[in-house]
Amino acid sequence: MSDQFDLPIRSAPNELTLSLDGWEGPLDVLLALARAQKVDLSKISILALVDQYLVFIADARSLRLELAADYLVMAAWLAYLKSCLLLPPDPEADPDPQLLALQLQFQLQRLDAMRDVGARLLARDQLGRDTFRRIEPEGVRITGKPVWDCSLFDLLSAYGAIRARATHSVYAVKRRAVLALDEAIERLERLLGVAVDWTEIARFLPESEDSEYRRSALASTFVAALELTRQGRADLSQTEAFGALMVRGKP
Amino acid sequence: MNPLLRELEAMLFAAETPLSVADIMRLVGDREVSPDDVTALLEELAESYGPRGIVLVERGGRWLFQTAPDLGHIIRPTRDSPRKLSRAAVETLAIIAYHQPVTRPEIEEIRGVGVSAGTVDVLMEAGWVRPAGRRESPGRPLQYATTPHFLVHFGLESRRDLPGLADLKAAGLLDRTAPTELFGEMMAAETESEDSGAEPDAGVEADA
Amino acid sequence: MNPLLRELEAMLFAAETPLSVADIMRLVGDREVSPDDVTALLEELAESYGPRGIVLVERGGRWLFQTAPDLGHIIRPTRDSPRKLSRAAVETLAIIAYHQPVTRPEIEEIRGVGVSAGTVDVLMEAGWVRPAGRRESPGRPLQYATTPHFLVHFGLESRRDLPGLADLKAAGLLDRTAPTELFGEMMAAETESEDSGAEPDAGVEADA
Repeated sequence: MSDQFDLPIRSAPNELTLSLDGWEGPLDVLLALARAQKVDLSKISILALVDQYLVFIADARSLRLELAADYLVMAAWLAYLKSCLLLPPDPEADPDPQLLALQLQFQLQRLDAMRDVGARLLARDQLGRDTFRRIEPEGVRITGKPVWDCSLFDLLSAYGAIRARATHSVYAVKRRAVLALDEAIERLERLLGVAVDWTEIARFLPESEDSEYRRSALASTFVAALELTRQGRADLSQTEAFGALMVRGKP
Repeated sequence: MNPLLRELEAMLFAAETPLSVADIMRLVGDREVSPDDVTALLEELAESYGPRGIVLVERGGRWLFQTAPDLGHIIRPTRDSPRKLSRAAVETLAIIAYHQPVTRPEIEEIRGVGVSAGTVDVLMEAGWVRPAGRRESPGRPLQYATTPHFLVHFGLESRRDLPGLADLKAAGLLDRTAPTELFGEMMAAETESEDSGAEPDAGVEADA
Repeated sequence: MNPLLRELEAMLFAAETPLSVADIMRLVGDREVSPDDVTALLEELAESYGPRGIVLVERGGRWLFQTAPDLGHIIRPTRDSPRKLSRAAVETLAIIAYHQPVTRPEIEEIRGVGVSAGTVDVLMEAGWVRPAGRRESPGRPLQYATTPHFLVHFGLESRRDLPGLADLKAAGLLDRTAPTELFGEMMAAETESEDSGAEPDAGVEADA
């Protein structure tokens, strides 16, 4: 198939011989045609270029080559541009055909420039072609030398912890002195049976040296008083906020 | 020979990748030496290698030893020959190098033809091209730029040393659109038109 | 500089393996040069590198460039990197200090948790612990003891300066309330598996 593309096709007016193989799109063809004008790309005749491109397309079609759609779209666009450029200037034209022609020229110059510098880049001394580095360098890297941080305190407290762990390995819950609620109810009920008059609740507390036990007893005795009141077996009274809490048994 | 010079020489010889002055400062440790001292020593060392078959060069701020470029023919037979780049790849590389950061649609616009999937891949595989963030424009297209290794490979001290860069810039050929001042002379022949600046992009993209 | 000398230099620099005179003869091609000439040039080249940080040496009849032997530390510089000793390591060290000479099974019995080999290695690497012969008991287990460096590091005159249990108790180091201790034990159990005291990746790799 590529044989077919290699067929030379004649193209007027510069006797430019073209083959379709290897063109990279219509801009590529246009650039080749423009270069064939052998003038500075900034002074190129866009009209001549358009004619050349249209001939190129016509030739290609007469040879029944398959042309990609973008070649034909470009041909149609250039034909339109040509007609605009040939008409008397129309200040209302949008876009301005002159501007479009200039833009095309700019694109050709730019692509040409990129090809040129691409070739110049590749012509430089390339690593692996003209210059070479060592194949397997050892590499340089900083290695860290560990400096262990541990103070005597760390050491001793660690040992202390180990020893402590060994001696107290069984954790036993210490029994705390409390007055349980059912015990408090039973006790309060019994005492109320004896004292029939209003009595401050504090007077029903068991005597103890242990302040924790006294606090516990106060709490459970208070709750016991509430419970007995709820059951209708006692009355509670307090004349003012934070005042003395009085309790009385109900027969 | 200056002891530090010898050390730099050994470092650069053993390094797997080109070394920056900052890399060297890190390796040198906390000796009393400034980055400027290191740079001066590197230049001195490079000069001492001038006539030799091995040369010390700076590429993108990093230094490396390589064989002298005129001796390629001596080494080439002993190495695998590098893969030849397609025309499309060369053009795409040039466009990325000179227009970076550049998006794929921009590359396609400059070449007037679609960029096939393999082209940018080949350049990335060679280590010359890298993705360089997204453009803050509709669709947030990915941009491409060259790598430090690109400079090493093509023997460029910096991106400013790209061949012909200044000329291209002066001619406006690195701009995204046709520079309007270029139009000046040609516009002069034409009647004044209000929309001279409009839609310069409509150009060849008729197939878009 | 002699052109052939430059070529030899580039050849040796870029060579995959050290080159013999015969290898070089092959690479040089059919120029009018004898093996003796090449040997003489190699010797001249080696001499010119004498004072440099890179040297050309002959090893078993083959020539190669390498960094000067006194500059090994330049290629692999080491930096102190302070690291916290793991809890397992501190405890193991404490047990060795108080119970030396002590075997690993004994350490495990006292700690109540297994001791990985890595933990003892770290202590040996730090220079605080040394093997101290074998216990004359079934299995002849290795015993461990502390080193003189251990005393220096912790500011102790002798092992007898380690506070006894009574001292520890007086200092409040032995009395731990139940919750803290429980917590400590849980932590120890949790970290024990992975935390042998040594981070496997000991080198702080500053990539060149």
